[in-house]
Amino acid sequence: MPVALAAAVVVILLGVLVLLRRVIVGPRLLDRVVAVNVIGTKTIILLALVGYLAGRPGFFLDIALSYALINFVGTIAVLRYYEGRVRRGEPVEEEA
Amino acid sequence: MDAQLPALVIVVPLLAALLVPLAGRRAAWGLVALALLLAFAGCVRLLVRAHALPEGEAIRYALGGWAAPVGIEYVVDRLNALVLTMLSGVAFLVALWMRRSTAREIRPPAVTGYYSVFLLMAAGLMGITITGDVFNLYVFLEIASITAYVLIAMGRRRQALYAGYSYLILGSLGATFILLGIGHLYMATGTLAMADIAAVFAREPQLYDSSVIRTAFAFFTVGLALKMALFPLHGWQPGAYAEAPSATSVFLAATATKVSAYALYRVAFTVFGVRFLETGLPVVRDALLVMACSAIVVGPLLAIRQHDLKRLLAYSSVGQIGYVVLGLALHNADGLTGSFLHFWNHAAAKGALFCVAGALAYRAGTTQVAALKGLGRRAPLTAMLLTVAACSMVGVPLTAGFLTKWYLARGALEAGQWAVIPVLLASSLFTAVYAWRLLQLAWFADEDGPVAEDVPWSMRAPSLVLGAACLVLGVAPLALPVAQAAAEALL
Amino acid sequence: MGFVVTWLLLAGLWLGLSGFFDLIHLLFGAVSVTFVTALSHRYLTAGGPLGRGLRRLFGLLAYSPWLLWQVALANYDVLLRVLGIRRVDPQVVRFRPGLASEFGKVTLANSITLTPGTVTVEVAGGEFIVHAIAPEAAADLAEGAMVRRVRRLEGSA
Amino acid sequence: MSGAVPLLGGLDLAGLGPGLPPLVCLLGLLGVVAARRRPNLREGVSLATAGVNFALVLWLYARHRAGETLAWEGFSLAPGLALSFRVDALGLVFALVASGLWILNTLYSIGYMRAHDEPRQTRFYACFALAIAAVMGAAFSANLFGLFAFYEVLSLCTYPLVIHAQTPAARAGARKYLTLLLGASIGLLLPGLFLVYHLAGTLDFAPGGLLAGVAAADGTLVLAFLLLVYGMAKCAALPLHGWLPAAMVAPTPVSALLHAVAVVKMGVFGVSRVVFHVFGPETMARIGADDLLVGVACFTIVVASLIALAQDDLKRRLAYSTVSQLSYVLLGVGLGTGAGAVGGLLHIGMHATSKITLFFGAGAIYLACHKTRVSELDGIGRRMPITLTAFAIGALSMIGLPPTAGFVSKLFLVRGAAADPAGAVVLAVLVASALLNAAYFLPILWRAFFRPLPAGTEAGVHEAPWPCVLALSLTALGTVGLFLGHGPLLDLARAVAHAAFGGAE
Amino acid sequence: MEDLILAILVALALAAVRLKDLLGAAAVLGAYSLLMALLWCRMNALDVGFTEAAVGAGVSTVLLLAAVNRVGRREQGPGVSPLLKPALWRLAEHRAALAERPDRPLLSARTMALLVVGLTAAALLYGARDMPRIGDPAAPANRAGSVAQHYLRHAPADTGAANVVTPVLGDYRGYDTMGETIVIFTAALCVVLVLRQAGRWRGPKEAP
Amino acid sequence: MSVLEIVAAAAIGLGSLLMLATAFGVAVFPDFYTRLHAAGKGDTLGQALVLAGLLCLGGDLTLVVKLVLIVFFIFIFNPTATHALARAGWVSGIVPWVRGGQDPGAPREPGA
Amino acid sequence: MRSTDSLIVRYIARRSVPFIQLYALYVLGHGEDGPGGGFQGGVIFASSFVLLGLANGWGYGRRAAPARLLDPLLPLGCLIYLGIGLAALLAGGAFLEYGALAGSDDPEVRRHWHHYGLIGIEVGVMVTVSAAMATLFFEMARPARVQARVDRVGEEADRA
Repeated sequence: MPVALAAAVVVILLGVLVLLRRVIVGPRLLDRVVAVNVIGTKTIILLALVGYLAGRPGFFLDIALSYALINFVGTIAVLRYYEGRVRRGEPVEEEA
Repeated sequence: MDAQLPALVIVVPLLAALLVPLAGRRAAWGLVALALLLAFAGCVRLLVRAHALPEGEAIRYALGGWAAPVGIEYVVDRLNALVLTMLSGVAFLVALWMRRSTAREIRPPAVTGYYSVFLLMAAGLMGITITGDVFNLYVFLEIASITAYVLIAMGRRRQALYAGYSYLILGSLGATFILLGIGHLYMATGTLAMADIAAVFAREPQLYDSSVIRTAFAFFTVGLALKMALFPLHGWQPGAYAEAPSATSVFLAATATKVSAYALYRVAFTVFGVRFLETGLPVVRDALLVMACSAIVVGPLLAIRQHDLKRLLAYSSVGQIGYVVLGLALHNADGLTGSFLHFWNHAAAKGALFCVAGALAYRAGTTQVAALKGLGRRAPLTAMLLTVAACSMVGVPLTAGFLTKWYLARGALEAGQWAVIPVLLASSLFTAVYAWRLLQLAWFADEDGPVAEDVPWSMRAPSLVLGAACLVLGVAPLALPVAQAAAEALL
Repeated sequence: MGFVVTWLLLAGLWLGLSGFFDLIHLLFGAVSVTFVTALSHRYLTAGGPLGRGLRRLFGLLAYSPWLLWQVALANYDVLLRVLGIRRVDPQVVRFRPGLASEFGKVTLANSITLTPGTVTVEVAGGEFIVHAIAPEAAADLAEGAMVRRVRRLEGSA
Repeated sequence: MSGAVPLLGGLDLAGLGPGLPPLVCLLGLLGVVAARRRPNLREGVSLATAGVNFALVLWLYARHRAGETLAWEGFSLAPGLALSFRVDALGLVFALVASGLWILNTLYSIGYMRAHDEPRQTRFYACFALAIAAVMGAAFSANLFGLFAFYEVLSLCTYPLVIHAQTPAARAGARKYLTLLLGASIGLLLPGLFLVYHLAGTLDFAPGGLLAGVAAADGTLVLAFLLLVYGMAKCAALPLHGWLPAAMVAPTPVSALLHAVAVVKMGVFGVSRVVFHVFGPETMARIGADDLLVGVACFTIVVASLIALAQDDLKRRLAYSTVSQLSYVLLGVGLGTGAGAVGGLLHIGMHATSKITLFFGAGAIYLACHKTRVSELDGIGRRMPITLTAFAIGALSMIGLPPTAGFVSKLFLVRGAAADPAGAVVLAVLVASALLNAAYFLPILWRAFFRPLPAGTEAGVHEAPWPCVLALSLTALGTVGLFLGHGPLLDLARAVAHAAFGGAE
Repeated sequence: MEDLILAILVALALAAVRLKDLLGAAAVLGAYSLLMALLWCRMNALDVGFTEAAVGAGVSTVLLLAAVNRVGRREQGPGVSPLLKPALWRLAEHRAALAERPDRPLLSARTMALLVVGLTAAALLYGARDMPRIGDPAAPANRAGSVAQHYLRHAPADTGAANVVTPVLGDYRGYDTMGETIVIFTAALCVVLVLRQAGRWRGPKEAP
Repeated sequence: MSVLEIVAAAAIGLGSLLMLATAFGVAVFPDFYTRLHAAGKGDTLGQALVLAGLLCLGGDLTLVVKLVLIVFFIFIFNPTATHALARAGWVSGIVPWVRGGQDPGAPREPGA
Repeated sequence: MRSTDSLIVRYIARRSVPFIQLYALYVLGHGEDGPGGGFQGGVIFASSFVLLGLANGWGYGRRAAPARLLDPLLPLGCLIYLGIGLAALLAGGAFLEYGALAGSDDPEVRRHWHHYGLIGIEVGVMVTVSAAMATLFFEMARPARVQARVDRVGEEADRA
């Protein structure tokens, strides 16, 4: 079983690696945010898996649970300020 | 209660700091003064007790009832009792001094908050000083730093925000280095209690060759040098002192950087041990010597060019901290004694000088050096204060500053560092130049400056106490026996 | 009444999370649940009679297995498109599902987002704007099974 | 005044002994400040302080003559660093001269300041009191640190006196004054102090020199000697003499104080201390420091006299004369012979009395007719006979002619030089100097007495106010008196020389 | 696995640094924190991971964004909140001046930062030479008789808490935790003081 | 290895692969909205599958409750976040990509 | 800061508040048994208000956690902590020696009191941390309009 768990972790991490392309390349701010959000949700799962790997799933799940909450708050916050920028008529993309 | 004193001298100001925001504005000031008075009394008592202890012993207080390596321990020996007394004494005087000054410089609704932060800073600095645990030191360093940033940023001018901000950046950098140092130290020794770490070193001298330990020491040194604004890492300091509200400047300039210097002494001597300085990493010692000497020379040189009194004093502090570090670099009894004396001497002199700047701000609304004109006629006592404190900075004999230089020079000769003597003398000369400029304006200017009368007695009296201290400490060696004993105990 | 229901709901949650049934934990739990309920029960039970809220809750539980199935389908769909087996031919559609309550709109919007090929872009007034990854995904939105189910869920009020 | 005076529950006031004069002067300072709003009281306090101070010094002198050892431990700042006081012959020479002339100087000041209606008089008198306190402290200091400390205090508290007028010229002069004096004391004297302490481990004066038994390289010792001598820039040895003429911008009583009594004598007194009690004649001779000192002194004597010759400003001429005369003292103590030492030490008193007379005279002339240049003095001797007669006495003393005080000290100097192996050069210098002195003083007298007043100025010229005239008459009398009654001073100087060189005189 | 996480972390950090849009950088830093927390948990530092997640990814991201938003308003013109503006403005001006002046100082802020980072990295690498391996039972921090061992052995008996971290933080080193709580209090108080005082105050109206 | 464990392993494996696929989706899809499709859905199911697999591994009640709770939160928060993202793109004027590159024009009625 | 215009986000944010808060308290209450404690709990608790403020508008969130309430809570948490420490000190032990509160030397009893002390200080930490985090957020995120009003009120108060 641990092998399966570890394999799953590695697979998901590879996914994160793939997502990094979006984070770095963009091209838009929102594209990055999408990627970041997905990385966040993947991390929840990663944590659960690592918890089982470490043999202390209960503790890790506590953390995973708080991740689920926190990641949501973070994403909403980014979008909130992004929309604020839109509403004020500022250019949404500062990067040339 | 006597046994609980080490905890109480910190806890009482902390408690007051927490109660102040809940109290009314008038009660708040009373609370601040009362708390600091109690702390000062406690520190004096601790100093007396520590001085009465036999060689090599200290007052130990186990917080939470857990003895040292397991829990956190407060250790009061002669050295930090000296610093504690200085800290709480200056804090108390500044608390008395600041009531009228803050009323003029701080927006009324923010005054209680200011008091609270001030108390926290005092408690933080005292906590750094009293603790016998490296991590606890960091915790209180954080308290003291954060409060300092804000106490600076509350200055009335816009630039105060910038000054607080640049201190925030550099101070955080320093704090990070210190934390890295603590981490490395823990990694290599497995404990955080200073005495315990020292015991580990004594048990396993080969640790001195470990790259972890060396890195730890380097981090400590650089971090603390940043916090104490040791040249050339002083960039944050002039702006911070110049833009902060007067009360902040007085307290900060009199105490803050010295506490970092004290921490460096603690770390270098108590934690790492003299042998490490001598054999483990002598290059650091040499580097400190060079830095201290350059600070001593460059600080006053930069001060000469300033037009703002507070900025001028800030640059002078850059030089003065060099004296405090010099003892460490010389690391012999005389040099250390000189540096330890300077904890008090400089606190009195620089505190008094910033009180003058505060008085200027209070009466004239400016701290430009030119505003000193006619001070001698309009505010003779304040002008006397300026004179005495400036003489002490120069190191005129019979003032406190001379004793510092005397011991440092002795230490330098003893250590064979002849080159230090010209450095000390050059610094005295440069200091004399700017001090002379100030006194010239205060006493011998023809036209009158904006000062119409002297400040109220509630400000004058505490500042005069500081001025008197410059003289008394220069003639009656109150701090000397403690400083000497502390120096010998460290070696 | 909303207070009691919220309290019970949260208490159940607490017991499930806690797993400790000794006095001090239970006591702490009771205090916590009461405190949170007092502080925030209005966010759960505001806006409507209690019975409706309970019915919606149970309705939601009944709705979820179907939704889960839809989600599975959605993933299959996306997988195929990622792998290039199905074409990506997006379009934006708008429609009015005719839902009145916030609850209904939110449920539908999130359901749409979870299900094959569609993402809710905007809910303004009664109108939904949906981005569909392919025309066929958009086709049966307006009068599809999902809207019917959600309407029933909402209509149970 | 003998025995313990109980005060404050057993504090032995008389036991303070040599500490008393400085303390009394400090009390005087406080009194002056307290009476700042009542000029009469203020001046009264000043005068009283000067009088009490002189009385105390006399009392100390009497007890010293009686063979008592008078010392006061004072304050210990740090181990090896104490403000302690002891009465000895050398100190008494300086203290007697200074405190005695001080009374007259105060008297003169009162007249001068009132006549001029000068501003900032409280500051003036306060600084005066502090200055005399410093002088007394230095005279009785039992160690090098005390000497240094009071030396510094004197520099600082005379600065407000120099800048008193606060005109641009006064500022420039005062700046030069302080820069040179402080620069020398911080840059040279202080390191010298460190060095001596480092070598000897103590700073306490010792009869044979505190460095007597110290093993150190000659070079180091010479370095220490030079640091100390040049650190005492108040002795105005060339090339560190520039402050002295610069300080001539001060009011005349101040110039008198600076150039006759306190400041310059502090310098030569300090050098004497260094020679006799820090190095000791033996060490001096061993390392060749005595020849060095003599060389410096001879050079200064001649060059300064030559410069004085070229000055038209009366006070500047006097100033350069002082520069030259001070080196007589250095010459004397440097000669390494008993007679030389006696001559040098006597010259402290002799020169002080005569030079103060000269300055009082110059001040009185300025008060009476606002003339400062030698070329303007035509004929005023006839309108101000008392002043100019006193001036003439002072001038004669400078040249070293009997019946004036200068003759006595120069006589001993000549005897000392004759005893020295290389005495011929010194003798030549002494003679040349006397001629030069005559060359720049006699023309003044010639103009004052034998040239007619310029037309139209007669109405404005009269004697100065009575306190001034009284003071300068007294000092002139003193100049003559010291020729006749130089006994006490001579005894003291002999005691110093005896301690240093044994019986040989 | 750790290598993979570390690689991702480095990539994220670089992305955050490279992004000029602070909003995006803040978002990226949030993801960075999450992965960092994962790493902590992987090293069995659960409480640290928890804190990193709750603070680093959550609150601090939000606060960072709020700050960026405030500062970003400078592009908007009048009616602007003045907070923090002077500081960042001055920095911006400084940089602009540096860019324009041909005789710029020897070390620009960027070079300086690079220097600091480089030196720190070098020191850390040097320090790592003699570091014990993670979890090495012979390491000073873990070996028998060390404080950590003491905690592990005695904590439950001393305090009745199953998670050793809690008594260490709350009891053995409770004083540190008190200090940290006060730090938090101070930080909030300070922000209140600075932000509620943001308007310019020229002192009491009566003439000084 | 029990049946339950095999099921668990399968679910976890499938779930993680799904998550990898969505990651690729986010990486390769042509525009912002289409990427959202990948992010909003693949992840949700992948995560649910993995967690379900973990659920199969058993444990006490709290474990189950926590896992269920996580799934619950994911099902609530994920689509909400996806929607919020889509909406942010929409209001900031990101024009959806369409096949052939023609102007998408106004949102159409379904089936039109 | 106006509320976000998305109905869905607003709705979900409101509904999740009690759950977040309860979870925060769970984290606090089980700090001795699992990861977490007052600090993490406090942060999560505060993030419920943060979420409200973000999704439903600054004013909406501020009404849920008004400054009137948060300002005294800030020092209160630390006071709880300090108070427990001082109580131990007054009970004859060292500062923060919870065992001294037991008033008995029985190790069993003392252990219980250590546990109670731990819970007490965790509560203190949580109060301060959550109040601080919420305060930080609401101060930092205060919209320009509100900030302008605050400034105006402040200046008027100065003038008065």
